[in-house]
Amino acid sequence: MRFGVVIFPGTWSDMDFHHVISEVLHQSVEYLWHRDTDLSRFDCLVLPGGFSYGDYLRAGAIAGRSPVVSALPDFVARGGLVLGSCNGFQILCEAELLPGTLLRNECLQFRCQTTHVVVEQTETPFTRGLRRGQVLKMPIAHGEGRYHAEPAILRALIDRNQVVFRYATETGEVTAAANPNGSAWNVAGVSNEDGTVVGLMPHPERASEASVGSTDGLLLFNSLLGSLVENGSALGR
Amino acid sequence: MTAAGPKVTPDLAVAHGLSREEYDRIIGLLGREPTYTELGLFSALWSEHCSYKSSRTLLKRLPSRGPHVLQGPGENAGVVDLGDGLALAMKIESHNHPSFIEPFQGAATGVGGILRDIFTMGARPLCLLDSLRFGPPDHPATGAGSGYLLGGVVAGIAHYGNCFGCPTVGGEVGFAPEYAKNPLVNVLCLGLIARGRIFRARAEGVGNTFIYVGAKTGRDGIHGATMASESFDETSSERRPTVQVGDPFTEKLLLEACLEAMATGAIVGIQDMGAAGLACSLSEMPARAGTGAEIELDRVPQRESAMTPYELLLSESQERMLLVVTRGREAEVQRVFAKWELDAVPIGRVTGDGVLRVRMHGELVAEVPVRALTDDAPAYDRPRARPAWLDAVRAFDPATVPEPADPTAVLLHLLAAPTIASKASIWRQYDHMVGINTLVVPGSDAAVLRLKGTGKAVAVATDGNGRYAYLDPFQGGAMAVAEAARNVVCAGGRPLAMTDCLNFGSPERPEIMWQFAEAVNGIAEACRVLEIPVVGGNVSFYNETLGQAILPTPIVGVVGLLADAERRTTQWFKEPGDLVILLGDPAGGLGGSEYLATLHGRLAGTPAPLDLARERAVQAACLAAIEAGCVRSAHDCAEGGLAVALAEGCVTGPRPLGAEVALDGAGRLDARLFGEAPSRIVVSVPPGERVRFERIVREWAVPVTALGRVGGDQLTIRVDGQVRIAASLAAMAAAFGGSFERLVGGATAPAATEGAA
Amino acid sequence: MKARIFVRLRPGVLDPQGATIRKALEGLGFPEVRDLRVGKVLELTLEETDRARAQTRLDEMCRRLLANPVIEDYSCEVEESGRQPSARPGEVPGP
Amino acid sequence: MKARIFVRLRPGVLDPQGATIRKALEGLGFPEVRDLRVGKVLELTLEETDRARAQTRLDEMCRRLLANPVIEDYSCEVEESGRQPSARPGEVPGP
Ligand SMILES: Nc1ncnc2c1ncn2[C@@H]1O[C@H](COP(=O)(O)OP(=O)(O)O)[C@@H](O)[C@H]1O
Ligand SMILES: [Mg+2]
Repeated sequence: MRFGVVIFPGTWSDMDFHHVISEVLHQSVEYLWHRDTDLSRFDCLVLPGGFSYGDYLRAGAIAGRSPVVSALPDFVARGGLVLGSCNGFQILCEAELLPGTLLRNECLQFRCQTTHVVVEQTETPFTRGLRRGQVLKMPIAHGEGRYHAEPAILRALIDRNQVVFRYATETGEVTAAANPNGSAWNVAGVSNEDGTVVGLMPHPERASEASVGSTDGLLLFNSLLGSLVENGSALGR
Repeated sequence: MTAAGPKVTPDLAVAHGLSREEYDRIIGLLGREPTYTELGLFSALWSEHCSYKSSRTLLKRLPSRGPHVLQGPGENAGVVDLGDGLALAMKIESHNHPSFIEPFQGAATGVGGILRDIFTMGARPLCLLDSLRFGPPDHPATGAGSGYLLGGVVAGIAHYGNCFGCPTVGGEVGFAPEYAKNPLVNVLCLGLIARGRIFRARAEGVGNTFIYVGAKTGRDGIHGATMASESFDETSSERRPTVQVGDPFTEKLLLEACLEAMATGAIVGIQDMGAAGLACSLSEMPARAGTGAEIELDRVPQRESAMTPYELLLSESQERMLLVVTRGREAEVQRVFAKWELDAVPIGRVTGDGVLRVRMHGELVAEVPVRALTDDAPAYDRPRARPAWLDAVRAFDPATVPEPADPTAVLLHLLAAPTIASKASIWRQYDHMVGINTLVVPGSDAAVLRLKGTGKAVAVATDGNGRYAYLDPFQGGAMAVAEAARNVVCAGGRPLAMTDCLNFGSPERPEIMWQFAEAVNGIAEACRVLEIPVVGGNVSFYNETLGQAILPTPIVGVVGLLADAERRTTQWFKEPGDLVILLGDPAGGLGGSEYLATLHGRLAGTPAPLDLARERAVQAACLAAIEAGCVRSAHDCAEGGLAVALAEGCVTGPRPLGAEVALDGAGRLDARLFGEAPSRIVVSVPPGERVRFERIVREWAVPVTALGRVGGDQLTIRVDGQVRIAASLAAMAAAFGGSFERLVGGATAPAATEGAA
Repeated sequence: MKARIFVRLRPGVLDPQGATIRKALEGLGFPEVRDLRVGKVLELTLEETDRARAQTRLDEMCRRLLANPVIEDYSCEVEESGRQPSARPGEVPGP
Repeated sequence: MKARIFVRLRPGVLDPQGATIRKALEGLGFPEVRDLRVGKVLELTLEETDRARAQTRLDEMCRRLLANPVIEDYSCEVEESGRQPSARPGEVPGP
């Protein structure tokens, strides 16, 4: 499986994802620069966390208009997979590759803490190996993670099963207290209609080794690798 | 020479913060009167902040050598060897004055400055810690209600560190009325470097090129260095236009570009432009290498129009660096900076004659020997005098303090005291995980960060107690070292090196200078006995407003190495049935204690004595037991004494656990429960490890007291057989976790200066 | 030519910052404030002399980057030449 | 009564956000933008009928809370009654 980790000016989870993919999962991984548009050598691209362009204007707004992001629709159309975490999720929403947007946390402060999310959707390559209702422990670290979509659009997302993760308690109950940023419907992650583009605010790369507190983030990658073994690494291209 | 600007007179020199004697010294060194631009150079470089003129001689007393030291004081950061081809850069700095004027930006740019000090060494920043001091939360200037100083400082640190992408993993926050108008913001940074790839701030090689990189220069913070060398008075707010705004995004690009450019091999020397900006780098870099510099100021990238040479040299615009690049290889470096969309402009050359020559519009505007600005700066042996009031405050009769009727209530009160209470509502605003190295997150005695690929880890903690230093500055200095080291030991780290930030009032007052000298002597003594070299630090004087100085506050940051990251230890109890054991003498004292300050409003007495040999033995014993794997938790007894340490052991972990403990012996009840003393560590040991534990610690001949057992849902403390404290986990957790939450938690009033949305 | 672009949260989008500021004002003795909302104003200079063209370009910038239609509305003002954005009638200049 | 408060960085104070947005616009094909600076606009309703008194109160709010005088300037506009803040002449309403 060939992974690419995209670097925008201001990205900082790039090395963390690189570390997990190469040192923990032992997969091939390369960095991509935000100006790169030739994505043909990759099966899966990761848009990592950070403050691309300082989060100036709106989180992810400027990066959402960069050359590499402009090349994503083609990449996805040809079977490529995209995972956006934290700032990567914000970028995908700004680029309209995912529905909705991420607003300033309701508490108006940055939050770095452990959260639990419940898996709502197991039809994406990143969640295929998981159980519906399964609870994953993954940290968040953001100031703008309040998921927002117009009520009608949110309804449609729910109906079409595009909500992938919701903030929940350790035992999987979706409560207001478990919602760290005021996200609508406790949404922590969504996918595109095909499930090939997934964005989430939590950091799976920070939950991929027991020594840092959780290995639940690895399950996303393991699902993915399982699905690729199934589908073959060429992804039909 | 072109005399741009007003005519230089002795009065103008005085207005620049120079004394008449210093002005005469300048004329003596130059053999003529300085130009206006040159006066600016001298005033900045000879300021207390840049020249350390009041502290230089005394700081030489700090031991700075050790088997692991690769770089001691004198560079932008110290460097120690970690083995495995890795080295660690470390440095602490204050940004007290700017943070009082503008808390958000002042604290933010403080973080920016210390990060640059670390990455100029070639290191990638690993983590940050922040040591903060404020007035009491209910004091109008600290204004928990408006969230102004405290909220602004914390938000500023969060803004810069989070956006830049360096985890803030620890620090401390303390409160006392003496800090109300002079808050302290000290930030420590660690960075990792490959052992042979350390860069230094030296302008080597005649003919090499100075390249200016990073943000453009504006009229930001001109005179920041002289501002940090003055006390506050009523006119301070008039000097406000000097406030700089930090741009962590540009800093992040600067980091990546610098590290990438360093890898080309074309960079000979590098220094950040911090206090006194270009003036400082252009004199210090050649001075260190015995060279000179010829500079064309017109080439400096400028953000504002019509800037004068004086302004260009003294601007403290942030996110800039000065490089010295091998002649002929400039393009390689410029290519890297172009990729990161940053300016990289050659502005001059290294010369061999030891003179700094600055031209603008083709005209010479300054011509000064670099040594005149640096090595020839004045150094003062300022008068020192033991304060007349000291004996009065040290004389303390415990009989004037009633013994507590309800020790459980006192415990809960102390747990809720702002200095002791949980700071989670602060550190959850800091990204403390980015980099995925943080094995022990904030909330234990020390943070632990793994060194990927080695199986090792580093532990780091900062400490300092202004009350102890006020009552006994020698001991306050020594205790800061002992406590920081003890905290590192409690996490399983073997102390390697330290960096210190010395926050004091005006050195022109003999009693402050006496406090300073005593504190330095105390630090030096502790360093010698504990064998921890000082590899760098910072001095912040003039922390006083209208003649009212802060408590003398030496802050010490200690770094330790864990040979096996899996042996790391945290402070909280883990298993019911484990034995609770105290290493060290159980006796505590009331002098200078949090108990006396919080419950009786008194800052008095003498802190319990520090026996450095005992301290060393306690730390060695604890570390040996941790390394042998027979300790499940270790927690240093600090503010609030033994009772608070036990309560913290109960409630700070992910799974709260009670404990049953018994104390026997003599002394006042409050001193035994809440009295403070150094050299005490509470450990929990699995019953099956008891024999091995005792065998190990016996070798170090330290007092060992079996206190009781972990378990239940309350903390019970019996004294001489009688239950004196019975506090439920819920009550302790509410007191410890709730009080601070109310102060800074939730949505505070939006400071207009909060960063990008 | 000078111009101002206003970007506001759309009605119905929660503005916790606005709500917090309103509450803080109330606490400071300004109970008369209702419905406070926080928006952005971008003040810029355009190298352009034609007003109509300037307005088209500003509109394009908003659509391409400056506003996110999911949450924001925008409006653009081109200043009449010689007139300063801050010199509006009914405006109290700050100190 | 409706009112608008503008809070801007004082001239000369670095505005990294403005500079970054300007550069992004340039990259997207808008090279004509110069000196972009980002400010805040607070739109609010005041329970107040007297214009002069409204202006005094707004000014007070700015001094007490809304603007940070160390780095920011402010100005306040009281809307003429019946007139919408967005219905200014020379303004292109967003979609
Ligand atoms: N309290 C101290 N203890 C040890 N070294 C110190 C202390 N204060 C300053 N130094 C050293 O003096 C040098 C100058 O410090 P400073 O001016 O703060 O550096 P910079 O300009 O890089 O911020 C540094 O090498 C610093 O480590
Ligand atoms: Mg430096």
